[in-house]
Amino acid sequence: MTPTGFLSQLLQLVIALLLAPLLLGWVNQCRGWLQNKSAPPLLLPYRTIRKLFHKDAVIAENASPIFRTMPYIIFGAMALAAAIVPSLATDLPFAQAADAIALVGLFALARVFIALAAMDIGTAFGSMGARREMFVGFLAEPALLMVLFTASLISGSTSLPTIVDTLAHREIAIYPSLAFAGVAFTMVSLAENARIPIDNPATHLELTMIHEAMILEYSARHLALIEWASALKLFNYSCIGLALFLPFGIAQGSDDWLAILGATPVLVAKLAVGGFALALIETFSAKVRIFRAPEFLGTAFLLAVLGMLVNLLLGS
Amino acid sequence: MAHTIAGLPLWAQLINLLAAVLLLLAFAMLAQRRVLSLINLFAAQGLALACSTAIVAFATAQPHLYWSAGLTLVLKVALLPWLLHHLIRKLDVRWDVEGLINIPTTMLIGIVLVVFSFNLAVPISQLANTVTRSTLGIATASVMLSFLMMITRRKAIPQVIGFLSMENGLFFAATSATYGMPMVVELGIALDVLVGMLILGVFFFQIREQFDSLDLKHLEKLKEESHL
Amino acid sequence: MLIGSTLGGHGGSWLLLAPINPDRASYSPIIVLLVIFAVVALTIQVVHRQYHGRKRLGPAWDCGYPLQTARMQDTAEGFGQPIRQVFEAFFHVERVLPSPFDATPEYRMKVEDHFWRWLYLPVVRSTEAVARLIGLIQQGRISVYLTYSFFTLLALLFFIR
Amino acid sequence: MLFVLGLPIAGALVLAAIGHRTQAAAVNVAVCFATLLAAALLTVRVISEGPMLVLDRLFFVDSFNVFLVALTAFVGFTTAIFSSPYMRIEHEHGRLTAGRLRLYHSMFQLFNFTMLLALLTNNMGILWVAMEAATLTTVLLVSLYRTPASLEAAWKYFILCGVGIAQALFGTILLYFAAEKLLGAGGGALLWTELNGVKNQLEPTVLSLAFVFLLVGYGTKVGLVPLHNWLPDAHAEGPTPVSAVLSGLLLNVALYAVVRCKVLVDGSLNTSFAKGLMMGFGLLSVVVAAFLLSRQKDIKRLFAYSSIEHMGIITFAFGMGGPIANFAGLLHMTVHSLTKSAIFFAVGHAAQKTGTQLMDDIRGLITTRPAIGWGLILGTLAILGMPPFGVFASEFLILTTAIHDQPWATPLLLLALGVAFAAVFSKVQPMVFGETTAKRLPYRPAMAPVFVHLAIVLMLGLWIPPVLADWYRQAAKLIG
Repeated sequence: MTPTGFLSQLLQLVIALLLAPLLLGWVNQCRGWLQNKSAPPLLLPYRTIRKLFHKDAVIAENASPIFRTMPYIIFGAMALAAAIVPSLATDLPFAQAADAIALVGLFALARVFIALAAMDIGTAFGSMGARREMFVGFLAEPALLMVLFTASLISGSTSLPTIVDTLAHREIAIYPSLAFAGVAFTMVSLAENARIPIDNPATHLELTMIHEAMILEYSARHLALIEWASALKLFNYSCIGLALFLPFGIAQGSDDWLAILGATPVLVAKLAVGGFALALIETFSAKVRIFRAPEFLGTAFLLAVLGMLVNLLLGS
Repeated sequence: MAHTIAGLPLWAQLINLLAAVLLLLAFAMLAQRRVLSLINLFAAQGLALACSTAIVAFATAQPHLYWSAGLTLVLKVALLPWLLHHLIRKLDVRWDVEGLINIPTTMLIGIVLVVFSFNLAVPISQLANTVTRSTLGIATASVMLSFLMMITRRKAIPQVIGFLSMENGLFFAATSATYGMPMVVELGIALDVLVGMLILGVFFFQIREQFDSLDLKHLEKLKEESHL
Repeated sequence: MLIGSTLGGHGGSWLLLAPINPDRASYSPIIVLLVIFAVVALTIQVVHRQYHGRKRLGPAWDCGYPLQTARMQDTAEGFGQPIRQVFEAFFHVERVLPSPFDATPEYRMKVEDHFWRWLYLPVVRSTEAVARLIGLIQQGRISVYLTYSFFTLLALLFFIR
Repeated sequence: MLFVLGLPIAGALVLAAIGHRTQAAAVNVAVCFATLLAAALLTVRVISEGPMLVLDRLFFVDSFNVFLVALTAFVGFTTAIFSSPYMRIEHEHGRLTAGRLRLYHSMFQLFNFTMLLALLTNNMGILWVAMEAATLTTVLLVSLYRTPASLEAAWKYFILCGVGIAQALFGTILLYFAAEKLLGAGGGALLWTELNGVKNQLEPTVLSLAFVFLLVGYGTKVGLVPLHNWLPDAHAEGPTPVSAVLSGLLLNVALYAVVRCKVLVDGSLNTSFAKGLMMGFGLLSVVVAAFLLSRQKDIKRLFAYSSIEHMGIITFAFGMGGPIANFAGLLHMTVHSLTKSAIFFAVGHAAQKTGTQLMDDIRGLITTRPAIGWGLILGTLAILGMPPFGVFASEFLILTTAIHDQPWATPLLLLALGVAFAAVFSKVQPMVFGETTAKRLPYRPAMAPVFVHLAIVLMLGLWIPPVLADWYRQAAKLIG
């Protein structure tokens, strides 16, 4: 682990932490525009987080330490994921600590903790949210893994940097399998990030909420961390998607940290487009009933498997 | 048997004769219904065995086979039959022996077994360099016949006699076909037979004490139950 | 050869769990653990320094629903309910639901998977049948046992002849 | 080496003289301990000096039998420890008179002697004599209670094994018949080392015939199906220490005899004749025993059938041959013997304390007697081949070799192992964890042997000492 490598690693992490709420704000703003509402300001998420940090935390009397440490843990898990995902540079020191499969495991870890914390107080909403969250995760994870397998079949590796290297620096080829995988990945990301059509981040409607139901009991700095972690999660998923399907402009190697700074505008541009697409999807679709989720995610799974089959059939 | 009898020395002819006697006695035991006659037949078989062992000892000049012959004489002609007679008197079990299969069928099976044994022994006999090699087939046959007898008998004592007569056949194979095993082994075998017999004697009393009979049908309790 | 080589023996450091080589797939539990711990510790420090660590304890909010008893806790059955409902087609479910007017409401459910009925039960039954058949050989009579031995011998002798 | 053999026989005489007194059990343990020490010394000598022949080649030690000698002495010792309180309680309950106790102790030593003799002798004839003597001593041990059932079991044991062993004698005679031409008449022609030297020249026809008789003969003692019928009865009706040594030692030694014969036959025939026979018998035993397991009600019968199953596995392994399968077979012999005797110790205590051997009547051992409960459940898991116990390692090796060498046999083996697992576990689990109304029982069981055995089995599953592994490897090469 060279000092420059470490520095680059740190740089990517800091950029990810800073950019994440921006992406969330951008998506919300786009959605506002598309739906003909007065759009919330771009920097609203930063202000929300800052405001929450200043407040006094209110915690239920029967909360256990799990409840209080959970925000930090999921924040830590998401930060680590942000360090691993090759959003700006490929050959970062931490990248080898977890390949794509381990990364899915990392997300699952965060999910388990958030579900545990939701059930910790013992309220009806928390439990309901937890059970729904696990339900969605249970359906989404196989599909996500299938997507990753499809991508890794092309490069013969489950390590994200290797995948990116292979895809970005080979002669340009059209992989039909990646088209299937891309659609599937988008669907999974929507589900995992509590977006429409599986969940609606903007409401607290009792019967439909999933993510919000789990964090009802949180306030102040804890809630701030959770919000930030959610934004990071969205950022991570977007970066995985970009790395898999639009792997251009990512700096190669970790020695030159200036290259990382150079890669940042490219990333921001790609994220802007991606965020807009996300808002577009959310505008044109409607929230489905929770028991429609299997159909939605089943389709994603099917597409991913199809992509894999296509890949096996046509060769890469 | 592929070779002619006339070309053999007298002692070898004698052994062949005794072998035939042994086989005949085995058949007789298979057919015998009365337990006392069975013991007498067993004693006669022992005598034939002792004689043949002595003849082999004489012919091949192996002194340890005299020991073996003497041991057989004492053990199988005198001691064991006496023990069995004593047991029968003490236990008062003079009844006739009932077989599980009727005698003619048993005899038929016996004939088949003898043919099979001879057939089995032919290729081996031809390899041997002892003149009395053909006796191996007879020994095999008498072992098989004794086995059959053990299967078909219902009472404990005839079964044991079958067991002992099987040992006779084995001894015969050891002494006649191979001119005797090493002495250590023979002593060990004799000791085992004797001890086994004593244990059996003790056993008979206990079985009788527990079941009031020596009929083996009382000894059929330990089995898999037919219902689960 | 008997025990097999350990994982991570392929060029990587002991930190790394790489079955084939780090370019193909890798996982380092120690780094993952340490980094998460570091970030958690750092975040706690920073948050508490930068802002404050004030907190108040109060009753659970629960969307303003005040009554809570231990009986309202989620059960394992409730927790698995969505998954069960989705996969209902794959199971054999018998459910008795109470109506709102029952004086003594009763809820009972029995979930059996089809594998149990169509795969395991036949296996169990056939195993039992085979066991019953094989049990017949152990039927207690010594002559029969001797016959087994006898025929084994004869068959083998016949076989080698 | 002579101490190894001399001590048990001296012990037998001493115990026959003083057997009914209270210190007899202690003397029994002491003699076993001395035997173990002698065996350990012998082992050390073999480690430092390699294989040896003594007393005019009458006895010999090589890598194949040295660990079996150590194992036999060890299991004999632990069984003596176990039997000391066990038999005392049986005596106090009035199931045994003082005279029987004397008989038990002296026969136990005599049995130990015959086992060691069978292992150490170089002479196939003496091997036979030792096996026969082992039968006779154990017949007395099995019928120790003099109940109708135990008499019946002993009678069947005696007759079936007597007949079997007679066939083994016939096989030995045939062996001599074949060897005498090459080695000359007299003692030399039955010495295994000599036979092994000339095995290529032995007459194949005679040897194949001899092997059939030897296999059927010693196979009866091993408990190979369909010659096994005496085994469950004898195990179930004898006193528990006897069941432990029957399963732990006698079966092993009988199998040892079969394998010694197989080496000669393989050398002579150069075909897969012996291999095929042993695999066939082994597989048949495994399958039949596995299915019979599910029908058992008596706990000792259950584990007796489990012994048949495991002997089948070992026979199959030796039948397959090759360095790995033989290695696994030897390892399995060791761990099975240790585990099974440990189980019988636990079962013995359980049955003694609850006063029944019926599994339906034994419940909740974990609450009434935690040590016994744990011993039984751990032993059961070990014998069923759960990792990390040694049985898993050996079964794993056997199965993988089978997949490679004899793919057709693997499904049968797996089926049998699965059925056996289901049968045994479903019966033992409620015995250990089931609901019970019984109160905690007052006796202190002698559980040290159980846990020592299981600890060794566990160790062998995780790490085989290099010396032992080396022996296994050498012996595996010897067996071929």
